[in-house]
Amino acid sequence: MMLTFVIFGLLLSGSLAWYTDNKTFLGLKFQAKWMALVSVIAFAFIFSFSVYLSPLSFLTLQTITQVPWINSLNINYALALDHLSITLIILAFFLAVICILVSWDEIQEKAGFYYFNLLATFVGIIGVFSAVDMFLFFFFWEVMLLPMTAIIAIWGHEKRYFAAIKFFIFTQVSSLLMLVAIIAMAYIYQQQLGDLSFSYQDWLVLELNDDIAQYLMLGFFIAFAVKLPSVPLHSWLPDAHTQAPTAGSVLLAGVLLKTGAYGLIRFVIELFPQASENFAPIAVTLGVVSILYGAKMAFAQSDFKRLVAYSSISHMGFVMLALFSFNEIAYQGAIVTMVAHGLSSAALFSLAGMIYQRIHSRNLSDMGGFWQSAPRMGGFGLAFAAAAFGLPGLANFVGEFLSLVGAFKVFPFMVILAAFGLIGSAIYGMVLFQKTFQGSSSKIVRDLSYRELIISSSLLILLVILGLYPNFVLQYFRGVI
Amino acid sequence: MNLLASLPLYPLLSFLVLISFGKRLSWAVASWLSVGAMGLSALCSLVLFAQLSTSEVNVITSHLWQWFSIGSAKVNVSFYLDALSAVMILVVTGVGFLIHLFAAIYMKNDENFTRFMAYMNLFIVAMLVLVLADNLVLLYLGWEGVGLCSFLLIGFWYQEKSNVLAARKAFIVTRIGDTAMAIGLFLLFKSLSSLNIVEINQLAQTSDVFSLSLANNEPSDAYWAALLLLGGAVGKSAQLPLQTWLPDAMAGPTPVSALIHAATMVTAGVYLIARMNGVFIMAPEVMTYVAWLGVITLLLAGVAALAQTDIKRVLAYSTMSQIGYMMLALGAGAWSAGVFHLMTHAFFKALLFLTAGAVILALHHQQNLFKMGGLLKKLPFESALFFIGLSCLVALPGTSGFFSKEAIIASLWSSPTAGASLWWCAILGALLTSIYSCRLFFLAFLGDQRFPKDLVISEHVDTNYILRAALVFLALLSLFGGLFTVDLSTVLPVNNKSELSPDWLHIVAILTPFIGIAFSWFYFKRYRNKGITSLEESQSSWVVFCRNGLGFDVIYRFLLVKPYCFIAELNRRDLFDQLIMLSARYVGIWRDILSASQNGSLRWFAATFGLSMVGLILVVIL
Amino acid sequence: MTDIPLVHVLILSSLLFTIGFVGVVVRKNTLFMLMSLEVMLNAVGVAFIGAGSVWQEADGQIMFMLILTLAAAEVAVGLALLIRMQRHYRTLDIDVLSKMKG
Amino acid sequence: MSTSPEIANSVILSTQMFVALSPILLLSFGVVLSLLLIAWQRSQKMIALFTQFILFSTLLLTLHLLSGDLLVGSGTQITTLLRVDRFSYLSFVLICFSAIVVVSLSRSVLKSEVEVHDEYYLLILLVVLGAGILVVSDHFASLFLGFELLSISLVGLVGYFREHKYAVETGFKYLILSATASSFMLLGIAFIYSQTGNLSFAVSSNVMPFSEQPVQIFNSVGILLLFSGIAFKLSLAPFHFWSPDVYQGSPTPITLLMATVSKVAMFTVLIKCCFSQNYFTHESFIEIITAVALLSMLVGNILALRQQKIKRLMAYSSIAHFGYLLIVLTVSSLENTDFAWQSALFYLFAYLLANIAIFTVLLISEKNRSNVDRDRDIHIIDWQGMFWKNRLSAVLIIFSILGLAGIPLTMGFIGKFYLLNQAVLFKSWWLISGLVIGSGIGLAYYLPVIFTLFKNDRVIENQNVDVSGVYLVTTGKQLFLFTLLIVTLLLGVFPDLVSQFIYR
Repeated sequence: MMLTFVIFGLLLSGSLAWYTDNKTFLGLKFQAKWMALVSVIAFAFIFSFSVYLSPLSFLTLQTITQVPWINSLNINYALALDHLSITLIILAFFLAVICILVSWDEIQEKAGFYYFNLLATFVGIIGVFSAVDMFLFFFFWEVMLLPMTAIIAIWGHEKRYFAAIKFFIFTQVSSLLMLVAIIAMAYIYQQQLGDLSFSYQDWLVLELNDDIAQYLMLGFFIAFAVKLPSVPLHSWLPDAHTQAPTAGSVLLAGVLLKTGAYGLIRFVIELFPQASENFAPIAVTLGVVSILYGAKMAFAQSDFKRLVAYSSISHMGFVMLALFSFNEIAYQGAIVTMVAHGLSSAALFSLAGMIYQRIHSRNLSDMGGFWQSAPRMGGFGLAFAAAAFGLPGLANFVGEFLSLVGAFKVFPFMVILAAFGLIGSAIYGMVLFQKTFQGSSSKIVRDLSYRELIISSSLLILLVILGLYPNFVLQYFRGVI
Repeated sequence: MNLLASLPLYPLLSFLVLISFGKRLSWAVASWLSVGAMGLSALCSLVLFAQLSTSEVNVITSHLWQWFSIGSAKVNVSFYLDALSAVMILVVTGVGFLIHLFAAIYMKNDENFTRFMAYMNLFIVAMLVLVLADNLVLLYLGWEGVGLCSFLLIGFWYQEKSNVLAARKAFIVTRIGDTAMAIGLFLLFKSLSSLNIVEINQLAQTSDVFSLSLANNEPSDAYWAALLLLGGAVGKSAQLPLQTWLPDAMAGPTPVSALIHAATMVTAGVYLIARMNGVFIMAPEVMTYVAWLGVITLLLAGVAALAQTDIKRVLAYSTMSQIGYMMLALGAGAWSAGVFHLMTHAFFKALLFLTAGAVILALHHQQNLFKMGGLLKKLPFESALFFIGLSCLVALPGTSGFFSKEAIIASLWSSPTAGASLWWCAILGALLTSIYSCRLFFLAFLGDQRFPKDLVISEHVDTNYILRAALVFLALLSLFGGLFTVDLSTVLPVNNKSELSPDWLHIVAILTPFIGIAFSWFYFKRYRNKGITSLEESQSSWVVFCRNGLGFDVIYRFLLVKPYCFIAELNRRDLFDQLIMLSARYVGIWRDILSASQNGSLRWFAATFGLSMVGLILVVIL
Repeated sequence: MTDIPLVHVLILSSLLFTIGFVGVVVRKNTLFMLMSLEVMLNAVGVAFIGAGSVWQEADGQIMFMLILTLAAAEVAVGLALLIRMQRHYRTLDIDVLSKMKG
Repeated sequence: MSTSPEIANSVILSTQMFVALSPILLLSFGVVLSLLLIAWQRSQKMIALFTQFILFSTLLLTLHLLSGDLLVGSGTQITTLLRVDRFSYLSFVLICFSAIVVVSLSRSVLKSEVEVHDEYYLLILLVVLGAGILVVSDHFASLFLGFELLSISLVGLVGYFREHKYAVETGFKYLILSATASSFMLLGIAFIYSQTGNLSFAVSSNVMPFSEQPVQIFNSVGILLLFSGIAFKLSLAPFHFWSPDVYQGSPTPITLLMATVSKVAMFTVLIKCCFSQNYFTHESFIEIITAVALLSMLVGNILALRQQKIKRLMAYSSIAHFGYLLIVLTVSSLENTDFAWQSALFYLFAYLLANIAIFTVLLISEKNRSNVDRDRDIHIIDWQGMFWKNRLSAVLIIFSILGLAGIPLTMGFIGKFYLLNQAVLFKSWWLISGLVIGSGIGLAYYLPVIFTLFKNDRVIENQNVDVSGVYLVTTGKQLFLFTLLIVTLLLGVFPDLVSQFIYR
């Protein structure tokens, strides 16, 4: 019930923010950003407290709500939580705050509608992380897209329409495949146990014969591999990230990519263990290819955000590799990598936004020597770049290390290849940092304002904490696989 | 929170203060803070060392918190102090303290002084973590940390493009080694399911999975693990084939070169191998590789040092070759000798670098040997110190360098993993060392002065007594540091001192430096003679070849850097993306065709009606 | 008397139909197109009559009646349009009526 | 003299039949009345109101019948010609509804003309009547009658405004092509008749007196010709060429009429025919259907790419949509026909609402065109920045287009979901892949329309483009749009509201 309250509350406050933007009621002038910020923080607290206080142990999926929705097809509105979804939802909330702070000054026109979209996207994301009725899941999966596309298309940069359409078509086509797989599963359930069911927990009991399972698994896998994204289905991502406004990029990199990973864990691997085990070699190969290819492409870019986008591809490759090597160490690595990448890429994108606000360019060749005039920004830039190339002591290292150690037991050769990604990441990290902050100082830029300082330092602190004491996330993921 | 844990704490705190307050701190505050923190930890390390040497316990540990756990194996943030790491912390904090002292004055006028000191402190923290780590992951943390600091300090004057590139090169080249090391960690964990150093060293002896090769033709896990760790060591300690970054690293301020690229960080590789001796003993082949790697580096670096014109680059190459000695010792199984040389080398190389720094400062940032000369009169104090340093370097009897180097050379002849050939190479190396040291000394201090007569020597260094004190202390250390030897038998396997090595070996070894000196006394006559007011460095292709580090850079540029950039450039527009866009374009073509068919002519429409009708009928009938 | 199998009738009607259709396609003059339409419809009529006579049912003839009415209606509308076209474009060439495309 | 009892008892039209047929009868009665009305007094307002009244009462009557349990089960046979069952009346409801909308929209269009237009309304009534006959027809004769009634009155309507620059062209295209199509269909019927000797949809028990080789061929060719005739009306590829031109050329309400009434009726009769004749048992027929469906999905979507004129865009997208709809014809057994019907009706409803919404807004913006260029077609760019000026219509358009694209929150998604269910159930993977690819391509022209709404106002380069006045909407229209929006969203989130009504 609480979750439903949060979902609809967020939606409501979003529309309220839209409605009350720049209106004055009883003397005080409302602004959408304040409305959004306050409501997000409030709901974040509500959510975390209610989870914290709830008697349920979330080691396994705990159904929170279940009400019939479409009876003719036996579709329910069913939400459930476990540690995985809780972790990701909390991450989403944190990044929501970051997003709002990031777009504080950046978004001036149509602010109300903007924040509405932002919150709507979060509603969709929370839904995706908590829905256990597959129809509902798909519903949220798509609902999440619409406002995101709007954000890219309305507040994006020069090639925003192209990017938005590309983003949407990629996701839509792949998710239609998933929809087909979902329906097929429902009918298989009907064949085996009599009546139609879209409930995830019901499906877990199904026994599928291999080749059918293989195809269905593929249906899901493609949808999530597009979202993850994994080479060769990644090419929507650089455009979308580059063209989106800062908050949009933060959102995309920080949370939306995680929905892909979440889907892989929850649906592909848990619904089709056998099939995904057979599929593992291919998936792992894809992961490794993504790691190396992403690193290489990142090095080749001259656009700050594009570079970071490709680095995300490289990082999510680690997740893919870890997930499909099926052991607990790697699984934990994947979890940490997801969270860590959520933070680090968010940090880098917000940094890109700050720079863009100052020099109105994303091109690395327009940058250089900013350290001279903005030492604080430089320091944070260094820290975030270091996080990106997996410096020990920061979160990403733990994730990547665990993933690789775990995967090494299963696919030693693949891991050795993947390890070259560490070199690649060092290279692009260096390029990113040095081209931006070192070299002869071309222009004078303002150093971080207090708002920006809050954003960066909160992100950095989290990265360090997670890097030096990852247990505060990992403790929930012992003995899951 | 015991003493051990507090050791890296002081520099960390001072780092945090410096970095967060930055330029708002005055020079006095900043330098007091940083140097004071260093002094504190130096004191702590002395106390710890005393505890260790006096009391019966030969290990001190302190467990801070559990970092994370790999399956069942715990990875803790906890420190482990034994004789080996004790020596290292002595070197790191002691030499570090002196160098901080020096740097505080040396860098006084730099606008980013606080940032510099902050980095130096951070480096000390990372280095201490590296040395004290009780497991390989924590060691890796320190390992990467020192790498980052060295990157930051090399590129400290980031305005010049060349410094930036040098920093990037240093980081990436070492990162290659680190990656090998990381894979080694994975392998170790896979076969021993632990990453704790002590456990590994014990398990390595016992577990058969690790030491014995599965099929007798293919090498065992121990072999691979040792090789991969060696990769890491090679990267950090600038040995072949990853040595190319060190000479460029001289772009950093001189104290940095003294601290990081001579005394401490570059010897981390040696420390790693000594630390993981359990693994290496299980893989004798790799030990032989280590020995050969060391000796080849030693010779090549010696040759390269002969042709350098920049005083700091000479020292850089000599560092390389000295580390080569250490590697040689480790490979030969003379563990304690290697570590001993590590210590003494830290002393005298720090001295050499600092003195060089003083000289450079005095000559207003003139680093070219051929623009110096005759400094003996101008800077007698520096000359004396430099002479001491060089005499340690060439191992004149009585100096600390003498003891350590002799110990190494003596152990070679009868070592199972080394042998006579390596002994000869070592001797040759010693000869080279003495020759380039003489060349250096003649060029810099003897002869006639080749810098403009009216150039006023800046008294900046001479007048400052703190500086002098630091330098003198270092000089004393490097002179007599060879006398107090640390007993590493508790940690490192004792190499069975075989008496059957003939006596003439010692005589040859002792005589070699003098031969070198005598040779260069005559060969480099024109360098030391008066009256030559300008010297041209020889431009013969051989000399240039040696000066440019024997062409390794060129090879790598064409083998690795160029291809990578080429591929990256080639595929800048993402092949996969283009494929997908191609399909979109294909649809576009179809769209044009079809919309051309919508030409609005009624008769055409009717015709299509009939045609498609016919087509469908055909489909049905056939 | 010789008995004609149904197939022949059907083939005949299809031939007539084809002729009519070809007429619609190839003639440029609108009037002739309308005529060809008539031909097509009557061809269909032939088929119906034949089939009806085979089955000994009235349905075939009834359908033919309906077809005739349809033909009449279509021609009526067609001619009306034709007059309008004559007024508007001063020609009966159907190809002028291809303004909309794309 | 005494008549024999059976003659006395045998009635042509029993009460139950009468009740079942009453909506159609009411409608035809209405037609006659309106003729009389015209004869009595020519007044546009009156005739318009009367038409509305007739349509409304028909609609209500139909709904009443539906809510009663007269129509449950297999429905009631009325003579051999007609057969009334639940599904046909459900689609009749859709038809009446859209007809009402069309009539109310036409008011504004006709007001601009000078003379009185009673025949216009009369023709619309006739179209609806034809559609009604089509949906209840159970016999080729009635099919034919309804078909012709529909098309000929439509011919009258498409070229209605003589002065419009495309009037003649549109009229001729529609006349000639539909005549051709109907004659093809007739030939098909003739062939079928010649083989089965039975003109009713019900499966013929007749056995061929003579079984020759070509027989089967004639039969299947007949079916094919019949199908082609209907496919023409549904503008399925490859019989789609006429539709964009006719859409563009005819007055907007009439375009809406064509897009909704005639298509719904046609599709209903197609389903009825196929299901009652079990065509889906023919292997070749299924193949043809699949081929045509695939072709329509691809051709329709591809043609719509980069299309700037909204009407043509809608025409092309409708091609694709009826391609999707054909999926329901591939059901493999009679048991599943109910579900097929449900899916088809739901999808049609969604399609219909989306079309109504878009055409309404289109009409509004047409009305506000500056008088300089009355006949200029509305391009997408004319809607630029609508979201910031007239939120309601913009949001409505957005959701309609999302519905056409089959994105959740809209009925279109549920409809597509049903279709996918069908396709998966009968493992027609070709159609599934066609649907996926088709909707993929579709997004490439649906999204730009939406983005255009969000764009900022464009600087007007040529003066005769007048954007300023575009968004004056009367409150009545506002209300109508609002209800449309609510319905679309509500049924998009709670489809049960409809599907339960369909099932009962």
